[in-house]
Amino acid sequence: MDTPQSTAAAPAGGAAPAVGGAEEAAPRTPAGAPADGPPGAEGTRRRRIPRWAVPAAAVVLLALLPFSTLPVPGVFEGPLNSPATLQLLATCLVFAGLATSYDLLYGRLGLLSFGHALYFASGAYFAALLMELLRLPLAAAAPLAVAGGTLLALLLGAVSLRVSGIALAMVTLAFAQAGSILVVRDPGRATGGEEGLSLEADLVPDALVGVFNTANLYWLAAAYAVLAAGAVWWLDSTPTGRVWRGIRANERRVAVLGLNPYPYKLAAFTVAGGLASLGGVAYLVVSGGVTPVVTTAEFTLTLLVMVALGGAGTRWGPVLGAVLYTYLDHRLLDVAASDGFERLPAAVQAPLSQPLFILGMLFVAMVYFFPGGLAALPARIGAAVARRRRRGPPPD
Amino acid sequence: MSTVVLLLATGLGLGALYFLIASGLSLIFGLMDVLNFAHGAFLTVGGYAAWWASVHLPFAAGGGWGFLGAVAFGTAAGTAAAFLVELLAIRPLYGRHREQILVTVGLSLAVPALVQGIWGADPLTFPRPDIARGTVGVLGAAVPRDRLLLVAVAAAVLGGLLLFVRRTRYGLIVRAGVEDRAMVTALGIDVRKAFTLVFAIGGAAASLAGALGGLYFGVVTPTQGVSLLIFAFIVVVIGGTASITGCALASVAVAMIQQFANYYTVAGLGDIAVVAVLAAVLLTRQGGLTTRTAERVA
Amino acid sequence: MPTAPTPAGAAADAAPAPALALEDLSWSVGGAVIVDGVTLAVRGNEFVAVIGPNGAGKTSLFNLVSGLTRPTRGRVLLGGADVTRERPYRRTRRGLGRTFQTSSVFADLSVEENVGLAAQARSGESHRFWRRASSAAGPETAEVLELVRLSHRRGAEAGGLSHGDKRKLELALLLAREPELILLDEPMAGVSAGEVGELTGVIRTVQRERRCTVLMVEHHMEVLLELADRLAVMHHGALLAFADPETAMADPQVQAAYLGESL
Amino acid sequence: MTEKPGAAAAAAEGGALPGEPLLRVRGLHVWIEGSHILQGVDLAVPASGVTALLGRNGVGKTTAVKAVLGLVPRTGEVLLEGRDITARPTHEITASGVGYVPEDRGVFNGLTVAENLRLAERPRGRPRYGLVHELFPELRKRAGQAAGTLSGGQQQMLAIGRALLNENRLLVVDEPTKGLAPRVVAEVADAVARAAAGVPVLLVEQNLALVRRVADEAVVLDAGRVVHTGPAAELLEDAERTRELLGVSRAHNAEEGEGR
Repeated sequence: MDTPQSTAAAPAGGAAPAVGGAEEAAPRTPAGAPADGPPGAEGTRRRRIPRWAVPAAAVVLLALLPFSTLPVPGVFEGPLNSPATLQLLATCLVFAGLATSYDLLYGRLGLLSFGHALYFASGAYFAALLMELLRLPLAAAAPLAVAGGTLLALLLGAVSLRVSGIALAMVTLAFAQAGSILVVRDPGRATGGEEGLSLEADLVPDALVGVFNTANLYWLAAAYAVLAAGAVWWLDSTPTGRVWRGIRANERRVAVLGLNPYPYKLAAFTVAGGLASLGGVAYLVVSGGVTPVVTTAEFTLTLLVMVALGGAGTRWGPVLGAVLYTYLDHRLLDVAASDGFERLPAAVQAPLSQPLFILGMLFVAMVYFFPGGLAALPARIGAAVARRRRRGPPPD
Repeated sequence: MSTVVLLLATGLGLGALYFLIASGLSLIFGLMDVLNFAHGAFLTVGGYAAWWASVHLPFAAGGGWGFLGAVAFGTAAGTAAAFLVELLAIRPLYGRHREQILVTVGLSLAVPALVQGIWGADPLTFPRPDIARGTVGVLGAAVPRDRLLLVAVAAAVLGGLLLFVRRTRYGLIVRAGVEDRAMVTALGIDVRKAFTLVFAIGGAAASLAGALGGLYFGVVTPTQGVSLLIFAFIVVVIGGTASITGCALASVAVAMIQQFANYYTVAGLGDIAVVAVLAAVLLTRQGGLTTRTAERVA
Repeated sequence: MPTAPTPAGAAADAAPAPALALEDLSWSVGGAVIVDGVTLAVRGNEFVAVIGPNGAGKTSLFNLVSGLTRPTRGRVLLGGADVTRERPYRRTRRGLGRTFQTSSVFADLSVEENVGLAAQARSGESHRFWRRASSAAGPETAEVLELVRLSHRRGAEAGGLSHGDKRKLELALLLAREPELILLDEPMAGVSAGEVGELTGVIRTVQRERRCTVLMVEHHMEVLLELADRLAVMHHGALLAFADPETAMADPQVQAAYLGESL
Repeated sequence: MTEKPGAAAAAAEGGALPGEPLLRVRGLHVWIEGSHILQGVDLAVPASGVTALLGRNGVGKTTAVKAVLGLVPRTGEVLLEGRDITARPTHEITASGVGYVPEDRGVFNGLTVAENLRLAERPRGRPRYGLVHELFPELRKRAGQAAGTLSGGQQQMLAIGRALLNENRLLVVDEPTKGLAPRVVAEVADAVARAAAGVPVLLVEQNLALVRRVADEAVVLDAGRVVHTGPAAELLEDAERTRELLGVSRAHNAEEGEGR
């Protein structure tokens, strides 16, 4: 620490004031707050765990998971290292990384982008097309595709970010729709239209092909998730990240401080787009192909649901939301295909056969009952407990 | 020449559909600041309800006047859906625009999924009544009757909306509410009633578009609403939320650009041309929707 | 052409360009004239209080000077350079800083991060995404917080501060940018009587120790008379008087406009 | 000293019970974005005359009247004629007989003058167009004109006229002279005075000359709390106290300034 004044208790980064600070911030909108003064400091000393400990443990756990033969009945069909389970987990992890990249825009800068699917799809389609048309190996196609997707994000971001708010939402949505139409129209019979493209197995390293190598696919997806989340978390703690959070809180005020918000927003848009196109490549490899589903507006809306479900603008929220959503999406389909399901009355069967219906309604319910998402739950429970405790002695 | 006339007629028909969807969106957004993603769901409800009525309800069957019954049933179902959504989903989140948007996003995913769960993902053939069959000769071109029907309905809706907004007390409340909701309540008026009404009107127009869209496309599918919705969004951005006439003009302009570009260049380029126009409009015009809403959301 | 007219006639002709010069500055919206042909020149390290009844156009004048709105007529010169067409952040880089009438801090950020953001905006470290923000803030953050007497609230979330503390934090944001010319828009608004004295002290220290030129909108007469070198009295968007406090307050026109004796 | 239109007359009529104010506010707290704007405001508006709510800029005067009307979230107790209206939504409070002239006038720019007035009509109410047009003949002349094209003074007339259209139990007027030319200020002052002849008024005002002319009672806010309550004339007579509470006093200021 090069600031002599800052005490040893000051947290290493700006993101987590709760770790060492003795001062808890007063509640934000205390509609039903006690009448007199802000509530006193509830400076409960938390356990002193280094900031990196939890993420590091998560990474180790992720890496070791394919070695486990632990059966998790009810949750997964087979043991943890069965190909089916690993494939599902790999998909979850790709979406975890993708949702985190979307949260960089939605949660951290407060930018309402409805076109994130475009950059994800760009990564996947560019890579698949480079392999199909130019017969480039995956190792060459992947960086080119990511570069292409990032460049596209830079260009379209430069145009879109000239406006803000709802207009930004509209223009990003429209750009993504143009991309979606392009893919479905199948110009020059290149994109495969509704059918999509499949991965050319001979251009992919052998280690990433076949059921026996599912663990490698899993590790690839895990690496992507760790990279995306790590990049977003790191950037959040830098001076640039601080400007981003400043923009979310009050963009005009940032401008009055002498910083032009535009390049900072464009930087975030480009980084998020780049991470999304990297995710697109990972998705292409993990699922062995790509279909136009990932280009649609619904797909971006799905990302929004994942982020809001987990908790926008938080460290773990997007990851948790994406994993939970993707897992439920797959498992609900399995349930619908199971034997007992046939015996249900048709009126129950029809809605339950559609995971998107269940997830959509679940999401609506969540917006009512758990605003702030899963990540906000511990704090909400804590606040409720504290409120109950405070009710004892009257406030002075 | 006849090609141009045909394209104009088709463009007007599509523009009529866009108008039916966008007018409600624009009213809802202008008054309530809710970017209603569930609007596409009302369209789906309207389309499927009209189809269902034509198959199952005796008064709505047949090729003649029964069709009107089917459309009326579809519109009623969509209106009821919109009414319930506002009452049960939007109103409890009053003043929390971001959560309201999230709820409509959830509904926009759930409703088409439900429809797909019940009637399947495949397109269903929509009944075509006698009055919408065949063509009419206009300036040497054989214009399909259904296009003219759409235009006539949209024109009637435009007239009705203008009357509502300009002549009725609720129209007055809506126009005032678009400017300053808090002041409307401070005058002793329960502005939430106007919200529900506007949502129901928007739902009615959208479900009418759903029922008539079945006529235009010949089929109904669960996802028809979403793709039409995106172009309706574009119409709202270009036309602004200030006037219904502006919305009508923007609807026609977007549809025309799409039709002509699609015909005279490569199919699909028209859709992309519309996006390019949208980008150009947003970047050149600082006003209307762009500035007004910049501070409201996010 | 930096020879701006100086209404007070006090500035020497040979003196360097005024810290701030406004030439026939006007702004109207939809036919209503909000700021009406304001011409004035402020010397370096001068303390000017801008007064006038509510709605006289004081805040609009500040918006024009800081670039949040563009004038319909006239020019704004900072240190002799014409900045009329420059965006707010460019003017800030020229040493202009301002506070807002309603507290305008970054509510989700901690007090320290708020000041750090301003400090890094000055030092140009904001694009350094390869280092940690906490090491980029530097010692001036602590120094500035000490100056505005907020050190004890360092880790608190800015949104939860008391009104008076928010005002102090705003001053800190301003100071971290090390401005030469600062615009204070009612810094005492909503501040309790006890805190007024403290804030006055902070503002005086700022002007004297940091050699700032200050324009301040304020309604506390005692504060104004204590701090201000000159009063600029606005009424209906126009500059009614621009003179030392005694002369300005004795002006019958000013009395009529400001104290409502015209009834 | 000008005569007070309301106080004596109403006291003679004995309309309201003595000791039972028309509006009573107890322990009003308002938090906005974490800031504690009102910190336990207690005040009472008598059943007649003008009660002026005074204080420097930013002390919470406008927030206080908005809180009374339920336009901002608040805690505490608001009683109108003894009935608790704290939990009522704004539209019910105003529809029950509270006229409101907001600080920024709140006229609808896109609507015509006539439409602005028509909007204020209450179902089953009897709009007093005669009274409004007699007070402000301009509003009749400009009935078809968009309110956004009116001058500031005319917009203020419209806002006041709109609040007078219904027979109210209380009129809340927030800084009616803000940003108006002196001649118009006088007109607005006349309008407020005439309105006060028929209905009790809660008036937020910075123009002390206007306060001196129309107000009976004065309540002074500072930093979110009430710091003074009493007859308006008494407060304004005491130059030292006025300056202490309001930051400015009358012409004494200038005289003393010269003496420095």
